[in-house]
Amino acid sequence: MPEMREQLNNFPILQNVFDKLSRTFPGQELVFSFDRQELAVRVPKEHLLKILTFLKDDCGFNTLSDVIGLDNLNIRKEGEKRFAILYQLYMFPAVQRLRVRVEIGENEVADSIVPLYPAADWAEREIYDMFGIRFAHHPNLRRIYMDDEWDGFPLRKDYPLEGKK
Amino acid sequence: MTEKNAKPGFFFGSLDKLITWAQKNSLWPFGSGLACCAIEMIATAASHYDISRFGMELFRASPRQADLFIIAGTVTNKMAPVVRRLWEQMPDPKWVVAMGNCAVSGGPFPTYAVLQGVDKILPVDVYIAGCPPTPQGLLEGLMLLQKKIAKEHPTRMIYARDARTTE
Amino acid sequence: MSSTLLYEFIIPLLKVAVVAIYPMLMVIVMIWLERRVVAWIQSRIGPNRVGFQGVLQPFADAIKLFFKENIMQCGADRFIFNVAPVIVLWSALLAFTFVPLGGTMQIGTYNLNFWVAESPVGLLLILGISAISVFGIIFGGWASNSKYPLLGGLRSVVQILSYEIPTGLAVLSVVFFSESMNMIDIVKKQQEMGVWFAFILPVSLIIFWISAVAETNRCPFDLPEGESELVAGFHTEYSGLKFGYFFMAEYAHMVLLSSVVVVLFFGGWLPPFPNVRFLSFLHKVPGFIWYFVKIMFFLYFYIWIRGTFPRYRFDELIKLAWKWLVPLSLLNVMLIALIKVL
Amino acid sequence: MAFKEIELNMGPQHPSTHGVLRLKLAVDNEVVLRVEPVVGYLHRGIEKLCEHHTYFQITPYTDRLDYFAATQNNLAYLLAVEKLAGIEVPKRGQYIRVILAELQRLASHLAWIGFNANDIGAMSVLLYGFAEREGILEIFEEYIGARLTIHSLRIGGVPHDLDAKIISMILAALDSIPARLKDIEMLLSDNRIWKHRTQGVGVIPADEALALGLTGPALRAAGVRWDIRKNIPYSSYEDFDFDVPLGTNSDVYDRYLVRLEEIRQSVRIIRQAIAKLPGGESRAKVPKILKIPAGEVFHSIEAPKGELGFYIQANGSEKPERVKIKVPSFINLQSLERMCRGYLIADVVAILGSLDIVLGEIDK
Repeated sequence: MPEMREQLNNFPILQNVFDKLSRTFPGQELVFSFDRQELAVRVPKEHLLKILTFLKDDCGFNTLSDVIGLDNLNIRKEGEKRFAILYQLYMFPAVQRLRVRVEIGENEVADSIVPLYPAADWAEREIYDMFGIRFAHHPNLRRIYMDDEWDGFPLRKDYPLEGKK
Repeated sequence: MTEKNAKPGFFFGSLDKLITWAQKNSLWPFGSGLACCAIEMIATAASHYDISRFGMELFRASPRQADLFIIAGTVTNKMAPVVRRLWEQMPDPKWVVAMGNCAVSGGPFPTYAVLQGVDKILPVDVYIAGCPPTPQGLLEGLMLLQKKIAKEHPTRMIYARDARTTE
Repeated sequence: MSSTLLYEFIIPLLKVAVVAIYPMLMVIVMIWLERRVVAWIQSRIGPNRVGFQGVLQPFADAIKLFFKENIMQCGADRFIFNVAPVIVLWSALLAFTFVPLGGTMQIGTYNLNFWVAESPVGLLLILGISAISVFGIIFGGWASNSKYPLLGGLRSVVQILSYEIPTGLAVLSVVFFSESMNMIDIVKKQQEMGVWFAFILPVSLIIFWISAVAETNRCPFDLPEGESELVAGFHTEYSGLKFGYFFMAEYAHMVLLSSVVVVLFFGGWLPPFPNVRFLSFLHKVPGFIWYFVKIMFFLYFYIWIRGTFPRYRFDELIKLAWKWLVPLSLLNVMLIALIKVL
Repeated sequence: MAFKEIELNMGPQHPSTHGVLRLKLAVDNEVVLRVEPVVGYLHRGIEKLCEHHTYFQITPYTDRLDYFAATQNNLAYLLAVEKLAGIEVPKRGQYIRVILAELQRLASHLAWIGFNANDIGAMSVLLYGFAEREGILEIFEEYIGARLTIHSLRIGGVPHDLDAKIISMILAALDSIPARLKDIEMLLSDNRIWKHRTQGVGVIPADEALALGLTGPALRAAGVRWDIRKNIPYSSYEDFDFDVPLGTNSDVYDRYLVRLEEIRQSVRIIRQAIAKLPGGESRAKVPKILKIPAGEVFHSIEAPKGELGFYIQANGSEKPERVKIKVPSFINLQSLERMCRGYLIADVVAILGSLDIVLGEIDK
C-alpha cells in the first residue's frame, strides 16, 4: 500500500481520497491500482453501497459518468468471479475521476445505486439487458434495447455474434 | 387474342401514360428516417441538392398521404414489424426504395439485432448502395424509380381483365 | 333565342360556372406559387421539371391523388368520414357566390356585373358560410377514430371559434362607414369617399388580417395540422382524393378570405389613385384585373408568413385571441362609433 | 365526469423524434402527465461488433454512433486507444484533429438549429442550417472523400495533411457562418413566437441536472461550467483560448443561445488552430498489427451532444476485450422524463429537440 501513496504524490486530491478510504475502511480488502493516471479501487460486493455513499458525501464525487459491465469469461484467473461492474465517478468542480470495481458471480444479484445516483437507472437496465446481471431495488428492471421476450444476453462472451437462430 | 400479353389499345395506352406521368412527377416521400442515411436524405431535400425540383419535396408525415417509402437506415429486428405496418398503411400505388447498405443487405452490421436486408419484409423497387449514399446517389436512384414507374401499366386491370387471374 | 332566355338564364349560368371554376383555378395557381415562393424563401429552386418551370406540377399532384387507393379506417364512422372533406371544400366554394370579382362592364346594351348574387347581407353570408368549414374539420378529426386527428380537430374548434369574434368586430367597424353589408355597396362607398377603408381603419385591417390567417389554419396558427406535433393533424387518416379535398379547401379558404379583405379594405375592383389627374389611364384597365392583383398580393403575404414564422403554442394562440385581439377590436369599434357620432 | 387519461404514443415513427425513438405519453387533453421513452429500435450491437474487430477496424463503426459528428466519435475512441497503447500523437496531428473536430461540431450544431426550429415550426431555418452545413461537408469531401460517416482520423494522427486548398476552403466556410448565424438570429432570437415557445420550457435546476448526469450544452445552459475541453484538455486544446458559454435559467431558449455561442467559439478555435499550425509529421509511426498489453482505460471528450467517453479493456491481442461507449444522448434522454412533466405536447417536442439526441448513439 505505501508505494501506492508515492504514485499519487502529484495528484493531491486523489491522495487524500486514498487516505480517507484506507482510514475508514481498514478491514475490507480494498485493492487500489493506479495506471495511466487513473485511480481504480476494487471493492467487495457487500460494502459497495456503503463505500459509494462515503465517496459521494465525504470525498465529493458528486456525478456518475458511466456504469460499465464486463464479462471476464476468457481472461479471468482461477477462482475469480465471472462478471464485473465498474462505476466511473467524477468530481465536479475539482475535475477528478475514480473507478470503483465490483466482482459479480454467475447468478449473484448486484445492488442498484439508483437511490444514490439517479443517472444509473438506464445504465443498469442496459447491463441487465446485455449481461443478465440482476439489480436489487431497481425502480423498473426491464430490458432496454432488446425485445422483452428476447432470450439470451447478447454481450456475454458465449453468445454468438449473429445471434441464436 | 391471348390475355397473357394483351397490349393496351390506344385509349388505355395513353391513359397509362397520363397516370404514370402524374405518379412519376409527384412522388411524395414518407418522412421517416431510421439512421445515418436519413440525414443524407434530408440533405438531398435541402437547398443544395433540392429534391423538390422533381416535385418530391412534400415529405408527408403520415403514411396515408405518402406514396414513396425511402427506407433510410438500419432496419433492426425490433423495428421490422413497425416498418412493415407503416408500409401496409400506405395507400396502394406505393413504391419502396432501399437506401444504403443497411437497408439493402444489413450493411456493416452482421449482428443478432439487425435484419439483413429490408427485402425480407417489403417488396423493394430500387436498391441504392452506399453507406450512406451521397445525395447524387439518392437522386440517381429516384430517377431510376421514375423511369420504372413510367413503364408501368396501371390500367392493366381493365384491358387485361383475365390476365389478372392468371398472373 | 329570346333575350330574356339569354339574360335571365344563360348568363347567370355562365357566371355560376365561372365562380365555381375560379377557386379551382386559383387553387392550381396557388399550389404552384406556394411551392415556388417557399422554395425561393428557403434558397431552394422548387418544382421546375414538370412542364415549363413546374407549371404542370399541380396537375400531376391532382391526377396522382385521383388514382390513389381510398383507405377507410376500420373503426371510422363511414358517412361522416366521407362527408367531412366535402363540407370543408363546399363551404369555401359556396361563399364565393357573394364575392364581387369585378365591377360592371358595359357590353352592347347589357351591363354585365362580375358577381353571381348580390344580397343586402352579403358580408355576413360569406363569413357565416366559411365558418361552416369548422364542422368539416371536427368531423374529419373525430371520424378518423385515432388520437392525433382527434386532438387536431379539438384544437381547430377552439381556434376558429375564438377568432370569429375579432373578425366580426373588425367587420363591424367597416360597416359603420359603409352603412351597408352589401359587398357591392361597400365598394361603391369607397369609390364615393375617394379613399379606401384601409387608410381610415388600419387597426381593423390588422385585426381582420390576423384572424383571417388564423381562420384558415395557416402558419403561424397551423396547430390543427401541426406537422411536428400531431403527425398531420386532423387529416392524418385521409388518403388519396379525400386528402386532396382538404388540400384544395385550405387554398380556397385562403383565396376567399383574401378577397374579403380586398373588398372590405382595399376597394374590390377600384383602380388605385382615383383622383390623381395624370394617372387616369388606369381607369381603362377593367375591374377584375385590379381585384386579381390585390388578391395576389395577399396570397403572397400568406406564403411569406409561412416561410418566416414558427408555430404558436396552443395557450399562446388563445391568449393572443382573447387578451389582445378581442379587447383591441372592441376598443376600435367604440372609437369609430364615437367618430361617426361626432 | 370521470377523469380519463389518454395514452398517446409518439411512436418509433414521428416527425419530431429525430429517428426511431418511441415516447409513451400519458396525456390529459394535451397536458403531459408522464413521459416514458422506449429505445432500442436502432440497436445494432456495435459493442459486440467491436469485440470481433481489430483496433483499426473499429474506427469506422464509431462514425455511425453519432452520425452528425463522426470525427468527434473517432477522436474519443482514438484518444482512448492511444492512451492505452501509449502512442504519442505529433503536435501537427493534434492541431489538425482539433480543426476537423471543431468543424464537425459546427456541422452538428447547424443541423441541430435546423431540426429544433423545424420542430417548433420555422421550416426555413432548417434549410438555412443545412445549406450552411453543406459548405462544411464539402470540406470533408475534399479532405477525406466522404460526407457524413467520414472515418477522417487514424490511430496515431490524421491520414492526410492539410494542404493550402483545404485551408482556403475552411477559411471561406468560416467567413460565411457568422452572416448566416445573423440571418437565423434575426429570424428566431427576438421573435415573440419563438420566445413564447422556448422560454421557461423544460426547466431543470443545476443540481438536479448534475445528479441526473446531464452533460454538454444542456448542462451548461443550467449555468454549470463543465466543458471537458477546458477542465481536462485533450489533443492540445489548452493552446487555444475560447470561452465556455453558460446559460442562466436552463430552458430551451438558453440551450439554443448556448449552442449559437458555441458555434462562434468553434469558429474562433479553428482560426487560431490554422494560424498556429506547427510543421512536422502529422501521424506517428504505428505498427501494422497493433497488439496492446492487458489493461483498461476510460477517456472522454466534449462531443457536440455532451461528454462522450470510451472505456477500452485490452487483452494483449489485436482485438479489444471490451469496448463500452459512454454516450451523452443516452443519459440526456433519461432526464426527458423529469423535464416534461406538466407541459403541453408541443413543449415535449421542443424539449426533446433542445436535448439534441441522436438515436444511432443512444441505441449503439
